[in-house]
Amino acid sequence: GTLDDVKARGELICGVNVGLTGFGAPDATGAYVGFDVDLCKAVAAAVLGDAAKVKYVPTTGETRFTALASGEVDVLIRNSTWTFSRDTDLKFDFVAVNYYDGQGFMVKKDLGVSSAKELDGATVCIQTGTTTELNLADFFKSNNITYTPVNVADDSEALRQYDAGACDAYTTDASGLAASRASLASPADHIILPEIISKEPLGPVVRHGDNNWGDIVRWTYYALLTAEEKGVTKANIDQVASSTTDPEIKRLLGLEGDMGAMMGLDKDWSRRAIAVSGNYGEIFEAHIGTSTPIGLARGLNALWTQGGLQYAPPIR
Amino acid sequence: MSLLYIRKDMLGPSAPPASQTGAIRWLRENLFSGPVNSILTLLAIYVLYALISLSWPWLANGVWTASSLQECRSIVAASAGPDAGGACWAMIHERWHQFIFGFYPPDLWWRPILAFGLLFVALAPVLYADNKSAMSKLCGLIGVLAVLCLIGADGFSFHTVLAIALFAGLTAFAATKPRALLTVTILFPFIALWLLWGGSIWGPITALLGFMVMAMIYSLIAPKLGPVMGASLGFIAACLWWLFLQSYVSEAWQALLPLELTYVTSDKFGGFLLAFVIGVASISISLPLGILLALGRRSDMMLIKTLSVGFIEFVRGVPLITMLFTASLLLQYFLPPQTKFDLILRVVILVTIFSAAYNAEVVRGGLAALPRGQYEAADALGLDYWQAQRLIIMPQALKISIPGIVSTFIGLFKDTTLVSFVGLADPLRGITTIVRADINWKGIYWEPYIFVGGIFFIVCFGMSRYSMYLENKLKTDHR
Amino acid sequence: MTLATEPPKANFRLGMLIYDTRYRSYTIQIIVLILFLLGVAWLANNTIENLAAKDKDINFGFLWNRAGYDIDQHLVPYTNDSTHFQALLVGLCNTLLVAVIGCFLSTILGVTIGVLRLSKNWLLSRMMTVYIELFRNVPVVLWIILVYAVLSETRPEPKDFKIVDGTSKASMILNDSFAITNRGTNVPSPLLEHPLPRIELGGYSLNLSVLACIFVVAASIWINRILRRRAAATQEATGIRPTTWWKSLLILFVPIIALLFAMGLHWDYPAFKGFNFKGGLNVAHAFTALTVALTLYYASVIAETVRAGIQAISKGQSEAAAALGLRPGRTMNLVILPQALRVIIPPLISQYLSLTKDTSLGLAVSYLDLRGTLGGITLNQTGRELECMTLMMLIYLIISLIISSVMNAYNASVKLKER
Amino acid sequence: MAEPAIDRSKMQISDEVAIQITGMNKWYGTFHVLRDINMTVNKGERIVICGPSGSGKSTLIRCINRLEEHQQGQIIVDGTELTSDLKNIDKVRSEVGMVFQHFNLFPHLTILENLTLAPIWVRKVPKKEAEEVAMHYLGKVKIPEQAHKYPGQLSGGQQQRVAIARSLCMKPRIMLFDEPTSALDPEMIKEVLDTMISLAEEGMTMLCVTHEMGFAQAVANRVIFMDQGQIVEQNEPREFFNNPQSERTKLFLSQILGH
Amino acid sequence: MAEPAIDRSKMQISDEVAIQITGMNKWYGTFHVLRDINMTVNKGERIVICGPSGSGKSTLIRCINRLEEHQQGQIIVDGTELTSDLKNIDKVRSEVGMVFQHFNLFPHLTILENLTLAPIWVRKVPKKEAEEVAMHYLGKVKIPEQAHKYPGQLSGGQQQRVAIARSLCMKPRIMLFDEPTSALDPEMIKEVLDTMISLAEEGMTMLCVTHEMGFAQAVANRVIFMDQGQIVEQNEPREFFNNPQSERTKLFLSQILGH
Ligand SMILES: Nc1ncnc2c1ncn2[C@@H]1O[C@H](COP(=O)(O)OP(=O)(O)OP(=O)(O)O)[C@@H](O)[C@H]1O
Ligand SMILES: Nc1ncnc2c1ncn2[C@@H]1O[C@H](COP(=O)(O)OP(=O)(O)OP(=O)(O)O)[C@@H](O)[C@H]1O
Ligand SMILES: [Mg+2]
Ligand SMILES: [Mg+2]
Repeated sequence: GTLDDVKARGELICGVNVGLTGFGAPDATGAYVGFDVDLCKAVAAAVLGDAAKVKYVPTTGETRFTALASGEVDVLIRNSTWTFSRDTDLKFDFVAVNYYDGQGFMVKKDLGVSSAKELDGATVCIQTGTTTELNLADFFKSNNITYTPVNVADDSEALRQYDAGACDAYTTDASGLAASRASLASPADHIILPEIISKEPLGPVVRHGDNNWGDIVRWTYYALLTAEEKGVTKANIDQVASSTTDPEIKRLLGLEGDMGAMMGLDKDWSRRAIAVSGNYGEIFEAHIGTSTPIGLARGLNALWTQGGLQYAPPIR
Repeated sequence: MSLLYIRKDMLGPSAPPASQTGAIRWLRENLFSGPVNSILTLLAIYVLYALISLSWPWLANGVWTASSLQECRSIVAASAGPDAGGACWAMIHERWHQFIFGFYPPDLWWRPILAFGLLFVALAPVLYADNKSAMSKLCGLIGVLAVLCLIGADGFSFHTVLAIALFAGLTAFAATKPRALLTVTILFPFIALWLLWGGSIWGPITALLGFMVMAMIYSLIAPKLGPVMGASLGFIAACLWWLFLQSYVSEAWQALLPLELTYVTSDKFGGFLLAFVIGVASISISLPLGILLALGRRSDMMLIKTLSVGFIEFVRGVPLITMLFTASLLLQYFLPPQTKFDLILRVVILVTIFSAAYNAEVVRGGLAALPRGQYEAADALGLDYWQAQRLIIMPQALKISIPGIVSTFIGLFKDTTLVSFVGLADPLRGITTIVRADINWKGIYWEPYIFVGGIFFIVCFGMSRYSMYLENKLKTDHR
Repeated sequence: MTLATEPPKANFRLGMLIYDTRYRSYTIQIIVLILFLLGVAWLANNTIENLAAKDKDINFGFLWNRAGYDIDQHLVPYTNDSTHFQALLVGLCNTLLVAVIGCFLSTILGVTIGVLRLSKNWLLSRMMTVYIELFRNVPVVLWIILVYAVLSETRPEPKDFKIVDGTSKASMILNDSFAITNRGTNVPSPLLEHPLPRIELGGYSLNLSVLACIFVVAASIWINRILRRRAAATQEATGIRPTTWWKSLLILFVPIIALLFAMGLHWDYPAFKGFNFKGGLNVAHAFTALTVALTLYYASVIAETVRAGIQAISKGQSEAAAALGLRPGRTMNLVILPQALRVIIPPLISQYLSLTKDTSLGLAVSYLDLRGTLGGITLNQTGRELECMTLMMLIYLIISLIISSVMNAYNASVKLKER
Repeated sequence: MAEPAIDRSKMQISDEVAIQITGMNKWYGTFHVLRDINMTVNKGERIVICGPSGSGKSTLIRCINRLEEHQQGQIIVDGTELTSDLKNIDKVRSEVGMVFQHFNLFPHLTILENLTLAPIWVRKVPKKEAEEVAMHYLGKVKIPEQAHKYPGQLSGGQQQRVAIARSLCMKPRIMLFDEPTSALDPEMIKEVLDTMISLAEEGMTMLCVTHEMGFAQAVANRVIFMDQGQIVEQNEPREFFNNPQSERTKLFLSQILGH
Repeated sequence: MAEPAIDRSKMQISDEVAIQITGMNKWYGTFHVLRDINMTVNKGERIVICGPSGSGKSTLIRCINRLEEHQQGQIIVDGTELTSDLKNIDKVRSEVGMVFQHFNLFPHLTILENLTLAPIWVRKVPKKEAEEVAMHYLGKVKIPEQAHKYPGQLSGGQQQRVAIARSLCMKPRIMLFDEPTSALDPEMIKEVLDTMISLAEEGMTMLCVTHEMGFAQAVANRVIFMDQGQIVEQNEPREFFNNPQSERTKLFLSQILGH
């Protein structure tokens, strides 16, 4: 299966975005950084023991699924929405949801609009090759209002168009909207409308049929989530490991039982994954959280214990 | 009437009347020779003025050092007033290396620089044939430039010394034995491969051995069974070598004598480095292919002609973008299950196929320009088809075709920007997207395009001038 | 014809397959054929295996499923409820639209620039040279992006057209009928008060008004040709050519204007309402940018072709004409152009071919042409790469073949007769 | 070449002046190509101009129908002075026919169309009439059967004869020839010279740049020798060839007749 | 041309047959270009072929080294029949040298390389030896000093002599010439003819298409006249010129000697 391939290769090939602020893009030195990228690193650490052994393959909206289907990448962690047809017809498995997103609208304040339903006749910038265009069509249709789509190739182009006023509203996933808003000259002049017109569960994707590999990616992600739940962080992981008495943490950190072996990994897999860039919350804060220029609130992505949707099944 | 007239003293030349010279006349003749012309001149001056006044303030307010777009904006606002626009060249200042080298590790930049320099040395024999002085001048110049680039890239180091020695040696060769440079031309693909990707030196060497196997088999078989059989059996043998033996041999030698450069994976390639790798690789592989296709298209054999024509017309009939999408979307369907290879390699293959069709047409033009007599003379001397092609026809046809090939290359080089559509980091859109994904530079728009466009212009303009120069030269010296 | 081939000699040897010119070519061709078929079989086999491994099939049925996405510019009726096939048609029309308009405009611009480049005006010819070099030597994608950016960056927003207290920040041009905003160009659209009825033909409806217009224009052109032929005949008989230009103008324009007037043509002017201009026709900038950039780029290429074509006609030709007393204008019409066109048109048609192919670069500004619909969103939504790509290549190929067969026909018809 | 039997009966020179050039100078940029040219050509004269390459022969005769502009002095053709007045230029050009070294036929037109083009568009002659005239002159140059072929299909000699016929169709009073035979194969030279001779026999005023000395001796009534943009010597042919006066002429003749 | 003093001592004709053509016919498409050609050439013969343009002279001699394929009849060159067997063709071509009207030297190679190319690649002679042979023949055609120039730098006459030397380097037993002098300026014709004469004096079997009648009279031992693809008349030169038998020959000779 894929696990053997990855091990044999000594490298995880991770499909990422060509460039999406906060989620995945190369920095000035060419190293990939971002929210999605850290999950790639965690998987690599879990499987290979070295977070650096990842090869990032930038994929466009058009090439991403083909890249995965053809085995060019082992896993696609590239803000892709989990939909029925992608799961079934395209023969993929979405193993988890690492970011609950939804499609929203951003408009300029001086447009005087406070709800998406007032957008009748508006021009809307929209990226092609994504689910957003389908959602948009559905939303306007169901509200019996009209719009003019302006198709743009990527986020930065959309932003430029929007900024120049080429469209009244920019629609994309709310996370993207927040990032874009942050980079505008005066973010305060723009508002993100309250309507979230779609469910956009974004998550890592693997090929259908290789269940073990799917499990590895899924549980690596859940390990990060559980770590947050249990307060295990990058900084305190070693200390917790030595002092904890909580059986669940013990299982999580491989101190008890041999969960790794059931997936073909060793005992320390999850500990390594967490050690790379910390737990889910830490990763979130580091790349897209409120302390970053992007400034996303946890919202739906808060832990279930804090009113969010992020809920990791028990590790046992 | 007597017809006789003799001029006793010959007149010397005298200066033309005043109305024939001077700046006023030049102006009158070139700019204001009539009402229509005068209007056109004024119109042109107005257009020039409008263009300059539109773009000058923006260029003049440019900021060269800043760490983010916001900073640029505030610097411009501080110096030129809140509404003034200004270019933010600081981004180029910070990210230029990604536009040039992509993600190639900075401490290894000397390798692409050296490879690029050697490219010109390899081209010298093709461009200048036997012109010793031109060749040595070119080699020397390239050497100096390469060394300067190296010093710029990582200071004065071991590589600089290496480069100085290498280029000095090559220049000396060019000056004394220009033919010897042909060896560099032949070896260049392997050298470049090794320099760019690194890894064990035995890889390229054993790959080269494959060609030697081919040559050996050819020379053994060709006299007995004819050149076609020789070539095909040689090719098969070489393929067998490459597929089954090469890796063992190269590993064995590597174990015996480890000689290697740090391995750099393809995904580190980007920017103009990527554009040149794709461009040069495709054009050099597609040229032989193109020659074969051109010969096929001119062949008397129906089937071969039909296949060649079909192939050429098919490839020329579809846009390059669809070929690139084929490379990234469809190739996996056509290859045996489980074969995987690098996207860059796939793109190079498809682009090669694409330019082969164009080169075929260029070469066909060159072949058609040769007088029939050349073929007949070769026949009458008893040369066989392949000998005639190799010794008589191709050297001449290719020489005629060089301008066309250069044009194809220019087109191809410009088209490498399209690889961004399949997710590669080309300088125009790929790197620009990446740079803009950085929160510091998000929102920057014109500067990268102007920068990249400028480099494209310089390279392409240079090449097109060169091909024009060649065309003129060929016009005069080909009979 | 008597290509009397001798019967093969009785003592046929195997060596003859290689050494006898007659058999050798067959031998080679058969080997090539076998290799070719093997290659094809190998590819086909791989494809089948791969499809099986991915649990896929080749099936074009998806073309009749609901597309579900919107396309802002559609020349044929389309909504997001239409099928993927309909989307394909929309894309094809969009491709052809840019191609046709691009070819037309770039020819006009290119010819102008090519001629101006040969002008005696130093400044002008230099400027044209700069233009040509600038455009030729930079990737066309860059021009597409830049034109797009210029349009959306430098033009005012629609709301600047809103009239507040009797004034507005931006104003429409050409007597308040055109508005170029940063999101599109609003142009008046023609409306008919008494249009002719439509004829329904099994799903498609035929617009009689358009048909009538086409018919009238065609008839005018035909009559004009008769007029010109008459003039030529008069010239043959008397030596003097009657002036025809004003008659031509009348014949060409009066009937169509009359028809449109009769059908009650009026313009639906765009006007600012709500967020945007309402009424009229909104031409998206993706279209404008692609068309303009391709036009500018190919104009530079065509200009070179034109210049080369005119310069290819030796100076001797114009001198000979001058020596015969022909004026420069006549010389151009009767001697230079007919010859230059033969040189110019073949490369010109290949430029058209490249332009048509380059419309696929609309990708850079997300213009929804054939590649954007069939090869873009449809492919992405359905995951049917093999089918979509094959279909798309096939369509492009057909377009190309049509264009190049036109070229070959032209070449054959104008070939100079020689010994 | 043996001296052909030539009918000199019609070759009479009238006293009327056909071309009058006085003090003419011409420069290409700063290069002084024609220097102080003075020359009078009477109606019916047959003048051969010779001289080394680059001496300005072509330029001189091209000035006469204003294919080149002169900068000083006067050129009067058939009573019309050549200035930049377009009307005068048109008038002169319709009086003066010119035959070029490289024929310069229009390759996209048939022979007949080549011949009728100028009469129809310049002289406004009805097509039918123009064609009759054209056939007449084609007959004169002995290739009426080629009327519907294209120039590319004819041999060089035939093409040059068509070029002569084309000029004649405009019924010029003066004919200029610029090395009409130098681009031809030896076998074809004769047919072109024959045509020119027959033209001379009919009394046409002719200025001919040529190195065919046989032709000069047989037909010309005056030979002009040019060097360095100047007329160095002129004389009637027999004298010119047998008894050249200036050193340059002697040198030139020795070279040209030597081989 | 004055009859040159020619040494006929070696010009002996042996009884061996060099070329034997029987009942040969050739068509281009449906155009019957060679009709029933029968001809025997013995070793040492020097045959001149003449005839009007388009009569098939070039085609005939091009058939002899299979630059053109014949469709009926037999051609036997030096005992080898020309069929589509490549080996036979190669054999014949290495026995038969050919000189073209337009020289067809290889412009990208120096003179020496032009001469050594075929010996090295076809005859597999070592380079050094090939160069010696080449210099020998270059000396023979009297331009050894040009060995390192390129063809473009030589005059037409010199080029044609190089072309002859190039053929000779393959040591052919038979030489074919297709109008070797007709693309040359008159001054250069003589030097090429001289070379050919010296070749004849050494006893080379030669077939030569030419209209140089002086050469024919001086060197040929037989003149063949062709018209419309057929051999119309053949005879020894003196008889042929002074006493042609057929009407066509007479007509042709009157044209060609007339001017
Ligand atoms: N358009 C031009 N511009 C500049 N110099 C020119 C031009 N045309 C001709 N010349 C120069 O003028 C001189 C006279 O040229 P012209 O053609 O009249 O000589 P020619 O006597 O006819 O020579 P030839 O026998 O070679 O035809 C030559 O030196 C030539 O180089
Ligand atoms: N490749 C060809 N295809 C068709 N017809 C041809 C071809 N080559 C020659 N011909 C025709 O065959 C006839 C004989 O040609 P060939 O060249 O042998 O004549 P020739 O006697 O050598 O004439 P010339 O003196 O003009 O060289 C001519 O009518 C010519 O038009
Ligand atoms: Mg001249
Ligand atoms: Mg011939």
